[in-house]
Amino acid sequence: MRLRMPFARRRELPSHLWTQCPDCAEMLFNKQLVRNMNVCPKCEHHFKIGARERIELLADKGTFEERDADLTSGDPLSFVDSKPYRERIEAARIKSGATDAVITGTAAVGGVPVELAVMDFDFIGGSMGSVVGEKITRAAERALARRAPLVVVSASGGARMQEGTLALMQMAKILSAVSRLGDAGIPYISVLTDPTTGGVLASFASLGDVVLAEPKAYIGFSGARVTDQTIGERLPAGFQRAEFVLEHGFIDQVVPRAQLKERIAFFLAALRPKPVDLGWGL
Amino acid sequence: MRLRMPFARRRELPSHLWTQCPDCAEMLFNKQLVRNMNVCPKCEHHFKIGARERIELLADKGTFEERDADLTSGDPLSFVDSKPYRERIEAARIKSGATDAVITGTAAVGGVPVELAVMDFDFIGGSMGSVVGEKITRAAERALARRAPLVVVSASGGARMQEGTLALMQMAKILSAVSRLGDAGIPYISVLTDPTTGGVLASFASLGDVVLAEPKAYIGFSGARVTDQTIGERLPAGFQRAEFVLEHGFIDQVVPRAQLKERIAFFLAALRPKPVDLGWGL
Amino acid sequence: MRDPLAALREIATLGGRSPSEGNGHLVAGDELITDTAALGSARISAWEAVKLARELHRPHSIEIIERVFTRFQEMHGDRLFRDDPAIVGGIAELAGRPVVVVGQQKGASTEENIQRNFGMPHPEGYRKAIRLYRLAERFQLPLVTLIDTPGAFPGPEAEERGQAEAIAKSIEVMTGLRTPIVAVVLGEGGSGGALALGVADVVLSLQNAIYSVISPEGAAAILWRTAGEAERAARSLRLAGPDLLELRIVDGLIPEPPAGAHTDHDRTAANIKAAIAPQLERLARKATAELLAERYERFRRIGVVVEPAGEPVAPRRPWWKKVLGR
Amino acid sequence: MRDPLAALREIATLGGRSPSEGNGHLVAGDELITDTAALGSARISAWEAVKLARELHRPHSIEIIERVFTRFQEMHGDRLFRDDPAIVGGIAELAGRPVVVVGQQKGASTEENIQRNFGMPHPEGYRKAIRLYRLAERFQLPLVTLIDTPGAFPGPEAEERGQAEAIAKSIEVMTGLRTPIVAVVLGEGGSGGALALGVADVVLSLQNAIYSVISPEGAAAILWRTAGEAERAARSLRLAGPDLLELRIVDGLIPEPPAGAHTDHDRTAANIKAAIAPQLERLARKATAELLAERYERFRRIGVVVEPAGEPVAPRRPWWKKVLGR
Ligand SMILES: [Zn+2]
Ligand SMILES: [Zn+2]
Repeated sequence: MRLRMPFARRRELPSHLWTQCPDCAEMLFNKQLVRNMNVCPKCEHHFKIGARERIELLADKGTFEERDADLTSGDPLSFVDSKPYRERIEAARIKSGATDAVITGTAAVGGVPVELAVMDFDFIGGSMGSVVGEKITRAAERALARRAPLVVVSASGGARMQEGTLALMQMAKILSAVSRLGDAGIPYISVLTDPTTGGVLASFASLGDVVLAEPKAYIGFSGARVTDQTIGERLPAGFQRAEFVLEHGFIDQVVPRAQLKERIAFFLAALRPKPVDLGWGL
Repeated sequence: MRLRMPFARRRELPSHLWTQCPDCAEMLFNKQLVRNMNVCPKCEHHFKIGARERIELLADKGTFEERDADLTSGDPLSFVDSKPYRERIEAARIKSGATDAVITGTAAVGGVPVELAVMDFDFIGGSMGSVVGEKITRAAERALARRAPLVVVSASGGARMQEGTLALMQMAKILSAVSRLGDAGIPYISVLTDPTTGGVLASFASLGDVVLAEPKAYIGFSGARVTDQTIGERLPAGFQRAEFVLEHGFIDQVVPRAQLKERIAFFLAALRPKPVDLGWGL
Repeated sequence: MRDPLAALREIATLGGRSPSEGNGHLVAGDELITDTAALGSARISAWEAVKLARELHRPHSIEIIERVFTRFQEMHGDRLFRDDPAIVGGIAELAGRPVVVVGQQKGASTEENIQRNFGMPHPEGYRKAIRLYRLAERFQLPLVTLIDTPGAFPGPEAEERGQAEAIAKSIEVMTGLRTPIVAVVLGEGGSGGALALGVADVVLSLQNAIYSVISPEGAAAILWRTAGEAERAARSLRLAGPDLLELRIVDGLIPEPPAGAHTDHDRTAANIKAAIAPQLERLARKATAELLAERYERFRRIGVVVEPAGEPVAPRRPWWKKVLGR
Repeated sequence: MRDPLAALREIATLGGRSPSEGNGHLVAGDELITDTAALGSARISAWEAVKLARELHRPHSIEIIERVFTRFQEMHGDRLFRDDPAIVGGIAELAGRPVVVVGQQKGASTEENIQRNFGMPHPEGYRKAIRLYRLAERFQLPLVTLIDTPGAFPGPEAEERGQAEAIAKSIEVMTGLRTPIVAVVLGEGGSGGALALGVADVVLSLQNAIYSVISPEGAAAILWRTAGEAERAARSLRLAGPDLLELRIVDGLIPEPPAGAHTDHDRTAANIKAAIAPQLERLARKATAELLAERYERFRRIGVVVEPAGEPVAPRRPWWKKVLGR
């Protein structure tokens, strides 16, 4: 596994060896942190991890085969904000090592062959543009074609503004494919990690047959700041954290990272694709 | 139409000619009241009406043909409270002129042939025992067999205690039949009148493709008194009245009695049974 | 007093069977009582049953689930409003095969009872149940429901959020659910709030459980205008296990340890497992259409009505045969 | 600056069509603009469109419903929590035939806007919409949706009750709804809260309506860190009608009166009626399977991606043909 700085978004020491836990302020030795799946051994704070690290944690050893790796963004709106969209993508590519905000492929999890899609928050905040939409849709279509379960791990700030309504429409595109999995009795497991928000939460991430989340992951449609400003109310404690969302009925389980793989494997073993496609009307 | 005392359950003058409106205290001439569909001309209070009066108001003239009129209650539990169940039924028969708490049959409403079931609160509080269950189930089965819409007008205090769990199970029996109407694309319109509560509301009455209610009708699962005693809270204004239930999302429209027939006819015209039975699995 | 068996003969006439045929599809064995005669002197009074069914230390859903099944993974939430702790559900394994299990959950202490709302679900509890029913259907997992509630919660918020609609919908979904269902009454089967989990292909009850249209106290308050007559109401309502079997509300009774289920959770759970496993086995072999048709008939038959005198009622032809002209 | 048409050529490559083929299934006529060239000098700036789309006296859903349809009967409630006044829906007639119509509802005054929550639905609004979609499906009535919202309401209670889940479910239900759907953007198409009503066989927009992934103010605040750049953001986001047509987000534009829809509600409604009636007519003739397959493809095509250089992308074979091996 590539050694990678677990990015805590608040105070952290710019050290190559140590990282400060943003929750308990403990100084953690990076190698130890990585061995502990990037979870603080003291307070169990779950650091964000990249898509490659996530795949290492979830896929059975040596089973992951990436698909559509070379699909990249166009710039349909010729969008320029503080820098041009094309430059922004290039920078994200360098920062994250990925070609866009999702990595997809086939894998086995606990011995069950699946289509796996893992988002990467390091790529423009895990934002969903045409590439994310296309890759997850293709993964769902492959899942349908070979009657294998779909597992999607989300981490996203929402739709990618720089692709305008084209980004928005990816919500409908992905759900069109995911919906057919449901009709065909093929399991879809959604895993929500810190953070899962906006158009990603308001589409495929919310609609798993099973929805799991990592502890304290930030999960909400509107950002808490937006909500707070718009409404001018003080928010309840734990608002939009995984445990809060669980209480409100939208998550099946909050699962610590150390147990996530075995838990997914359990549900994959229990929810087998229906042997025959009952069809959706053709 | 048989002239009948509209029973207000609170203060009323024991006159054969006059009735006092329980809402606005106006003294109303009975004949005028009947001409006004038993609605107070001053405050629009909707008096309870019997099943026969209701059928007169809803069915196209001369189209109602009663079915299963001679189905009567057994006494499976040999139930005795302050009087034996058999005597209670006999008394209800004399009071209401009906053989049990629902009258069913075929009719046309606005020219559309339907199966019609109308409950009668005068028969042991419109309580649902085996006869109510059997008659409404048969009506639903006839509706399915001839692909005609089902219209049920409810008025009930709930399941009939004197038939124990047999009464309770009528909820499942009726819903088994009603559910098949839904699968077959045959419309079911539910009309809630004062009062619709307990096991009737918690089964077929709540699940119409269209749910209409008369103004201010009392509609609730638990009686407001039960709720109030159990919880020891003051209830919100209008709690469990039709308008309140509408606001809370469980009723399509509150419809004054004078417009009820035309409104049902509108929905019957719009929601035609699907031409072909898509089947429910056989 | 009228012969109580007369009622059963009426049922029999309507259903086209005699009581001696038993419940039709269940075969008695060590694990299942299908004939009340077999109970003999072990038959207790209705009021004793009420007390046993409500016993604080009676095994509740989670205790039963943990002993009957393996690898239970609870699944939370209705995807609409809230996760209701008064209903638990999820996926577990029985003999290595996955099933969906959903049950009402009482507490074994005051604290736990407050957290579980004494096993009285809100609408969101029933909506969680419906979600799990649909999950079972989508992946063709058998469904096991466990009934143990004084009733659906009657509070104002439950009314506002549509307690009646939630129960109705849960019942309706079960009537048409395209997967086998076995329901077990563990303790209290309180009215519509219990039936919302009770529409099954096979409905079983622990020997000392109760199932009633209204609580005995509620019936006494209404019928005799004093809760003091609850014992009499319990008797009249015929809410105890053997009554339910005679009335064919349940298809069989699951034996309890001699002093009641609360004295031995392990043995109670073992009895439940022995009772439901063969039923799930049997139901799994049925085609979905047959399953649904039989479930329809199971509830269709319930009730006692008298057709006009002098016209003996022929055995009722099953409904689906009429429609399909078979 | 890069040639803006380059993007379209990329889309075209992926979709296997060239822009000159138009939107494929729609034929231009007096009632529908399907080519932005036809707009000529009538094309207004993005910011002007934003202002027109938000104009207080622009006709909103009920004003349009009353003029386009006859005998509208509103149907209330989600059967779960509340009747949300920010979404209206029910059954109405178009040319004597019943349709289900659902739309977001803004107010034409401050009071009405407070009552309608400025057209920002809560989750229960979307759940009411879903209920009405299912009603349309059950009775095979065509569905017409009217989009006009700044966005789904972002308040804490909306979050608690699952705003994201409600939007997701609404989108998902529409993707598979077995009846024809026509969506019309009347004013503001605000993000996911608009798309929840926007998955249709034909998506049209009033000429001066907007449809955007984020409000221009929101985009400006995030991208330029000042809401003052909203005008620039509006331009960049390509949210105006002609942009949407060029990007194939919408299939056609419905002409507005010269000074904007707010100046003539009757004429605007007449134009909408003229635009949607032939579409409903055409869609009604399609078999359900064909309808669903085409709806799938309509959204499946949207997006611009670059496959590896040197490997030109062949026209993508429709997905359902791949699976079925045709
Ligand atoms: Zn820590
Ligand atoms: Zn009055």
